[in-house]
Amino acid sequence: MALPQRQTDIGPPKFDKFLPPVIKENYGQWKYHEELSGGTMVHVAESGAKIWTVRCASPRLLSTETIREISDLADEFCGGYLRFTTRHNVEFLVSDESRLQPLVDKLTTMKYMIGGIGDRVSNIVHTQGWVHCHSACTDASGLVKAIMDDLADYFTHKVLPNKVRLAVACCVNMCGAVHCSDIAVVAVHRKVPKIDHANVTKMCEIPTTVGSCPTSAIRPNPKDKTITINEEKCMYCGNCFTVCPPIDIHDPEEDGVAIVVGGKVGSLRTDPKFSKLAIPFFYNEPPRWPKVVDAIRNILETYEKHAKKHERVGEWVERIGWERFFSLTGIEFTFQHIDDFTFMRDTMRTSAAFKY
Amino acid sequence: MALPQRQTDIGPPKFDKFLPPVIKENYGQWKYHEELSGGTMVHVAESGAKIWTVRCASPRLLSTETIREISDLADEFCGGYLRFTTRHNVEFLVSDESRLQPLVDKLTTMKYMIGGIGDRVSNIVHTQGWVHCHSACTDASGLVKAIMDDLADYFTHKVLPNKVRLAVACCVNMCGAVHCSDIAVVAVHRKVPKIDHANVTKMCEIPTTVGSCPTSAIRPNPKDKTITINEEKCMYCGNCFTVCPPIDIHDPEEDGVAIVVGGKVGSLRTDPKFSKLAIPFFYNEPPRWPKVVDAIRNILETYEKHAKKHERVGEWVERIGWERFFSLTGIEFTFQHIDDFTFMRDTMRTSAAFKY
Amino acid sequence: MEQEAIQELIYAYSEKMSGKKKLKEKDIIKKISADAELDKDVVKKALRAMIDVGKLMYSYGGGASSVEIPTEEYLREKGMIK
Amino acid sequence: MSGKYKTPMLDELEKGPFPSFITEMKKATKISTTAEDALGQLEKSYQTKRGYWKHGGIVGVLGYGGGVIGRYSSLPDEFPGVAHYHTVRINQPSGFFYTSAALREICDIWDKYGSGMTNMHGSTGDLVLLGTTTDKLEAIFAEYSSRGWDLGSSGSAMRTPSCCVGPGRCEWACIDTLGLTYHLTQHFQDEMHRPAYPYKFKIKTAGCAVDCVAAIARADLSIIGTWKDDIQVDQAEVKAYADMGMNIQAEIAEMCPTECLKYDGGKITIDNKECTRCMHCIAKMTKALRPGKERGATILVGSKAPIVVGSLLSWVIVPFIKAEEPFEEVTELIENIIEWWDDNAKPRERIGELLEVKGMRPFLEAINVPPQPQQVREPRKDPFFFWTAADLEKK
Amino acid sequence: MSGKYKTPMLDELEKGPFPSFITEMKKATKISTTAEDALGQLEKSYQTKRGYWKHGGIVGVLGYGGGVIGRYSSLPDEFPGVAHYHTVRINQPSGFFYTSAALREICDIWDKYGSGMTNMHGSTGDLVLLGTTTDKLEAIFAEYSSRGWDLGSSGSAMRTPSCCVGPGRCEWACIDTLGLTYHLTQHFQDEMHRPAYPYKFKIKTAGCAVDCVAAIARADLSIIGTWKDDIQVDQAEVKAYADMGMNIQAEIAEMCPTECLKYDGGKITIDNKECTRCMHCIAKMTKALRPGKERGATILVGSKAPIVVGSLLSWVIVPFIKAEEPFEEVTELIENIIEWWDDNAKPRERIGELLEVKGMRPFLEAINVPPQPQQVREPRKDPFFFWTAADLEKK
Ligand code: SRM
Ligand code: SRM
Ligand code: SRM
Ligand code: SRM
Ligand code: SF4
Ligand code: SF4
Ligand code: SF4
Ligand code: SF4
Ligand code: SF4
Ligand code: SF4
Ligand code: SF4
Ligand code: SF4
Repeated sequence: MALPQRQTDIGPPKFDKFLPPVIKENYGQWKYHEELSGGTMVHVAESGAKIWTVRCASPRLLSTETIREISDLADEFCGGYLRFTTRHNVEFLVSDESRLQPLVDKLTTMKYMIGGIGDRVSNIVHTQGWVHCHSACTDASGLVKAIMDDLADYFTHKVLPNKVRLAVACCVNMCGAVHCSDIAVVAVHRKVPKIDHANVTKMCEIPTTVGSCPTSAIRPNPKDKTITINEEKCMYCGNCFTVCPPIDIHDPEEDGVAIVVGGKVGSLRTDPKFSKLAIPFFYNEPPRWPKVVDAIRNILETYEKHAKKHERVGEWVERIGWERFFSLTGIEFTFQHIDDFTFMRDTMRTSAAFKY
Repeated sequence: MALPQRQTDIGPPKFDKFLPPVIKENYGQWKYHEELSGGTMVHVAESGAKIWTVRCASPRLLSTETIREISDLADEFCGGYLRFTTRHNVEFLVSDESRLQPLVDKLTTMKYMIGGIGDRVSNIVHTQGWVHCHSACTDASGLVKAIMDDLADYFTHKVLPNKVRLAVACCVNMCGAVHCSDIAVVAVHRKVPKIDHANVTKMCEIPTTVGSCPTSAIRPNPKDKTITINEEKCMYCGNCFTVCPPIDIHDPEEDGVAIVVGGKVGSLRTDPKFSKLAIPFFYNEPPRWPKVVDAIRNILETYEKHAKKHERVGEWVERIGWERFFSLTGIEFTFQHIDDFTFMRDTMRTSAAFKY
Repeated sequence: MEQEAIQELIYAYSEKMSGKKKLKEKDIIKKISADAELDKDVVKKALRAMIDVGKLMYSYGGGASSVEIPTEEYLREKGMIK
Repeated sequence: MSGKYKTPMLDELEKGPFPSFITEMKKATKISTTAEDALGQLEKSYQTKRGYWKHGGIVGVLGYGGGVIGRYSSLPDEFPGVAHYHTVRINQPSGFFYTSAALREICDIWDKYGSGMTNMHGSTGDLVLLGTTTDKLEAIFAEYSSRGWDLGSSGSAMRTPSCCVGPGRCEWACIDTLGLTYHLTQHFQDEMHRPAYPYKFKIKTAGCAVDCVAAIARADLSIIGTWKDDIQVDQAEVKAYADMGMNIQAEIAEMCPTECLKYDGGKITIDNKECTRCMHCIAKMTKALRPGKERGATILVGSKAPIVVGSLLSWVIVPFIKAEEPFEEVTELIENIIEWWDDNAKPRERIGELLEVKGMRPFLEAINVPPQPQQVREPRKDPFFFWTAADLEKK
Repeated sequence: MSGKYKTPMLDELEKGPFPSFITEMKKATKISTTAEDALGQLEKSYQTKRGYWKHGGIVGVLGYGGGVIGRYSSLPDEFPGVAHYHTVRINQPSGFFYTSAALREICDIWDKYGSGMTNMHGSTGDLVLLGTTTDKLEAIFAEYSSRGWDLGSSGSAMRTPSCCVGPGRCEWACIDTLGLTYHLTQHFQDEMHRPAYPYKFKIKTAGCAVDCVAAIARADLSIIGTWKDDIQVDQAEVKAYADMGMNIQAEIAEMCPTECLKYDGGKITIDNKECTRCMHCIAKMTKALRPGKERGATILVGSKAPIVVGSLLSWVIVPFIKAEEPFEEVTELIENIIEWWDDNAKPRERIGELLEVKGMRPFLEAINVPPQPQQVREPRKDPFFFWTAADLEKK
């Protein structure tokens, strides 16, 4: 069968083709919104027109079968209109109030997880992990599933002091939001890569391999047509493995994940913040990483108990001080916590005032 | 005449030889103090014993004649006891209340400047300048005299929101407190040093000269037995001049001073802070640097007018934001203000929230 | 080893490095104690004795202190030579 | 459903309330053996605690340099279905709005040529089709592009721009995030599809400082809506919040970072010139408070992930710029910014990293933006600043 | 008084209320021609806007490597009186306490051999004698040392320690600053007078977090007094402050950085475990509030001026250590700290700079101090942390 005529540089379809009529009519004219439940809200326009949103959790990795199922639901209740959020949830856009409760009921019977709106845990931003990426040092989707199963109540109904944004990065490239999340997991290697010299000689371009190392830890060994790694300098980033697989960064017994906390993105109240290291390491324990799940719950519950209303995790920690964060959560403070990277000087305590 | 027998490594005389009896008796047993005036205070011990202090301004550069005069005053009113402060003021230590007012009266007739206690401007920490140092890029003592003459009222009686610590550094070595002062002056060069190659060859050790440059801007020129300076890298620090005077960093027409603000040392309320650049440059205008004096008064008066009680200059600026500091003081913001040094990333604004 | 012999080693080394590298006390002590297999404190004592009588002197330049062979001017000022 | 492989560990992940990606992969096995072998290899990863993917070589569609990520199994004999396992990035519609018809169209083509698995969406914003083979790429592209769907971007190129829902469904949008993102995506088609930059360049647009698209943290060029005039206050609604039991003093006034919002028990007053437009009060009292009317955008530059010298958040470059159709001013500014970066960056140097190396001055001079205190959180601390010959001439 | 030189610009600086250093220099002309030529050369500097001093070569007293700063005029023919213009540093008594007799003794010797000019005091703390010649140095040293005054320090050595007035006249002193400084000065005599370190090393001791000696900003090793238990509150005095018109709520409670101090209109209550001992409330209400009784010191390391990589403030190393006579624990800790620095630093590398290069871990391990959250303001941001073989063995 002949293929249709390809077109180039046409860009995406224009979004307005996909907007429900009520949005088209009230575009940019919204007046306020109201949260109706953990997963439903209504936006009201200057004109008085309304659009209801029902938000459902999504694993992000969706089969076409599920996408079709969602499409059918949109047809039945939303005139065919829906969207996804920047955190990968599905949002059904209801223009007819009488279809709202029936949609919610149907989603409930179909075991969709409704929630993520308001001061709650929403979906976890994450990326490929072992599902698709050569660089992965853990599996993102599995971790997300395990954590979200545990925190399901905080997604569907339980209320926190403010939104809590979780993220998982499956390696230090951090293809997501880990560097500025309330609580996040980042996978880390802990050992200098092992070199299979025979295969390096066979398979790798030496200059490219040398050039791939961000810390200049790799030097060429022209005599043996291979490379050597300066262990002092290597920070286990795995870049070399990307360009030269015989340099194996993976060590199943020593790879694992760290937990970082206290980041945020919005400028509300306080400036956006980077996440900081809370727990330097857990071994990978597939399929459900129980220690990681427990550690996150512990941090979340400590926050829930001690933070003021509207305080994000990072704002709470900065108010009480990191030394108190460690004592309240019972997390051990280690050498790994102390910044020895480029910006050590801005993280050390330069004050005689601190809590014990 | 034969010299007395030298002794080595005896260290200083033990301080307790110089403590007035009331201090010896109540050492470490002080209960509280009261400010009595801009330059007098009383400390009260658990025992009820009291010691009165009268603080006078000192130019720090004292002739032996003046030291003898001070000693005579101490004999007359203080049983011979006195001390100097960490900011170089003189403190007469009065143990007998009946001698307090007579001392104050006598100091007043002798034109001593009594003050510097409490929420005021105290003496300016400064160092050698043209009086003694080869590295000086301005004169410290002259600047101090000019500024303090202008701010005399703030030393003797006028009250500010909190203490205001001033400092002057006569070059970027900053042999004082400029890097953490409320308002301070630091002398800066602005041009790459001029090289007198013939004399470099004659007078300087090339390796030492090359090694003296903190930014590695100096390279040897072995052919002509001299050195060359990479203009891109030179930050006009003058270190090379120190080891090799034919590399002349001084340029009378382009040397001058910058004003920095907002530093503090104590841990009260907020962490100690570095001073930040307020005004990048004024030409040296001896003997009285009128523009510098005016600029400092402008900053001080703006602070006096807008800060809350107990706020130090840096605390006030951080509360209102630096953008507001510049608009309230009317100081122009220039490229020089933007950090392009090692720690640029921590000084840029990473937030969508700011004032216009 | 006699203190005098140690001092000769120290002096020879200082002379050798003169104009090449500014030696700190530590450099000399490290070098001589290694070469002659001596205890560092012994070398330090010998070195200090030399400094005390002006055989060697402390110098300062470019922000750092070092130990050097005294200049004639220094020896004259200290009354070591006429 | 019994698959080709035993997957006891993965099966564990079908339990529990959160929707299961394993269930999704299993559903896709009805479409393709790719999904089956993906499950098999993933089970092996779970068992052995390591991945088995190899870096992609060069795969793509004719004429384009991006939009497809090559991926190969390092165990092709064991899992032939994922010997090739490439990803296709389809450029999402701004704001991730779809109709059911559009989604079915996407699915139909993908079921025909691919694994039946997707990511809705990739972390940059693309609609990601997960798992196909090199020989299918041209067909996939022809099918999609003929129906109005183009590829997104990858590699050293302008990356697929994305944005928050903005005026589509948000009362705080100060700029038309959807329109601007569509405009920029169209404007930079060539730069997106033909990687000619030193490294990746990402643009994200948020309608206000709440930043629901993490523009300030995940984009080389962050566009954030804001306003210039006064916050609009509806005192009747203020009272309504108080009546509903909101502690306005504690929750709003005391949390206003500038102390410029005061509540006297009845009314809210705002000293607007001291307001930083941080959005806190507005976000928590949406019925009572609204952004001002004179609207535009703040342009920030430089955020990125931690490799190599630590993460960066974006830096304010232009505090306020008009951003209305046809978006000329913003587009020109962005072009200038990219031009400077493109002219000066080493390979694999993001603009934030380049700025740290070069300093702000040459950049601001090149894009013709004056220094402003809004660009810094605080001025420099050190006395080592530079002067140009021109500076010295100014007396 | 008519001097050897016309000094019209300097004469300007004799006007005005603040005591004049020019007047002081003129007074010294009665003692020496040095002062006269110093004035002459200074007038020239004011006229031409540049200095005329040359770097000191090697001057000092036999056996010592410091305590004298060599200085030469670069215009010796024009100003022969300052051809040599060396500075002698006399080690001040702790806390800058003197008797008139002691000061006269200092003056008598100085008038005999020097310029008649001093600095009371140098910025590190020494009593500085300003302006003498090489041939006078041995005599000056013999005269002073025979009377119990030793030289201070200069060069790559332990620098003269200094401290705040502390228990001598301050109700907040948590440690004996004067005693500890005297002890350390005596303990490090050899290291002070014989420069064997990589670079300068300064110690400053403050009795509390108010830090009236700028220890945290101007010392490689900062010792700051603190306490462990509860702030002592005298409620009657709290009431007295309120009666005197102090706004305790605004001035104290709202300025308490941890919000741990509460005022109910009558009494102050403090949640002491959340108190950071910042000293604000105590400093502003000295009659009502006092430091706790279990006292000791916080040890911080590393502050310095900006050359080369920007100023540093000191970093907390040991949050709390006992510091009482005979000061054994503190002395041993300081010795260990210096030993690590001395073993690892390059020439001209201060300990703060070395720590930035090496990181905290090797240092803390060497001095046997465990990692503690009190040492950091916040933990690291990046995911690039290191593991030792020993770390990996711990399961
Ligand atoms: C749908 C979505 C935008 C989109 O284009 O897809 C969205 C929509 C809304 N956000 Fe958001 N935000 C969305 C991602 C974000 C993000 C980005 C992210 O998480 O990566 C942030 C930044 C988080 C951060 O600061 O780290 C974000 C921080 C907020 C905040 C700030 C909370 C705070 O006080 O710090 C608000 C305001 C609030 O909750 O009071 C907000 C408020 C809202 C409102 C109420 C805006 C409005 O008036 O319509 C919207 C629905 C409420 C809700 O609770 O979810 N939204 N929101 C995104 C939904 C993600 C999801 O599925 O959960
Ligand atoms: C005498 C002296 C100590 C010495 O050993 O010489 C001293 C003595 C006192 N200081 Fe100080 N301070 C002295 C230098 C300092 C310094 C160091 C400096 O300036 O380089 C500081 C740190 C400044 C900074 O943070 O940048 C300093 C910051 C303070 C403060 C903190 C003010 C604040 O709120 O930030 C107080 C407490 C207060 O004023 O409430 C204080 C309070 C005091 C008290 C009230 C302490 C007491 O109870 O006796 C003493 C007299 C009051 C006064 O001067 O107002 N002293 N004081 C120093 C006098 C210097 C002078 O001549 O002016
Ligand atoms: C597919 C995606 C993850 C996902 O599951 O969603 C992804 C996947 C990869 N990213 Fe990414 N990045 C993706 C969004 C991001 C983001 C988030 C964003 O754009 O908002 C970031 C952080 C922000 C940033 O740009 O800094 C991100 C930062 C990186 C980096 C670090 C770049 C840096 O300068 O810091 C790398 C490493 C590199 O470029 O060599 C990287 C590299 C990669 C590679 C190509 C792996 C590599 O080393 O070559 C991954 C291919 C995985 C695979 O097999 O599918 N990816 N990457 C995201 C793109 C999908 C899309 O187009 O929508
Ligand atoms: C005399 C004194 C200034 C004064 O008038 O009080 C002084 C004078 C000099 N200092 Fe200093 N410093 C003096 C206290 C300081 C301080 C303050 C302090 O100790 O609290 C500092 C800042 C704190 C610090 O140590 O970082 C200081 C930081 C420097 C530096 C920068 C060192 C650094 O690592 O950042 C240099 C440059 C150098 O060492 O090469 C320096 C170098 C110098 C030299 C030796 C000039 C040079 O380049 O070789 C000056 C000799 C001037 C002269 O001709 O008299 N001086 N110097 C102070 C010592 C007197 C005393 O013993 O009491
Ligand atoms: S974070 Fe690492 S492992 Fe995960 S998708 Fe990105 S590059 Fe791959
Ligand atoms: S893991 Fe990273 S740091 Fe280590 S050698 Fe490889 S590329 Fe370099
Ligand atoms: S600051 Fe500079 S000029 Fe002033 S005394 Fe110190 S080294 Fe000399
Ligand atoms: S002035 Fe400083 S930076 Fe410039 S060449 Fe001389 S030593 Fe180097
Ligand atoms: S960033 Fe602002 S405009 Fe955009 S969705 Fe979030 S709150 Fe609305
Ligand atoms: S937007 Fe922020 S700064 Fe402005 S009034 Fe509201 S809370 Fe205050
Ligand atoms: S530092 Fe503390 S103890 Fe020392 S004088 Fe100042 S307030 Fe008193
Ligand atoms: S010392 Fe500081 S933190 Fe502690 S109660 Fe007083 S003001 Fe608050």
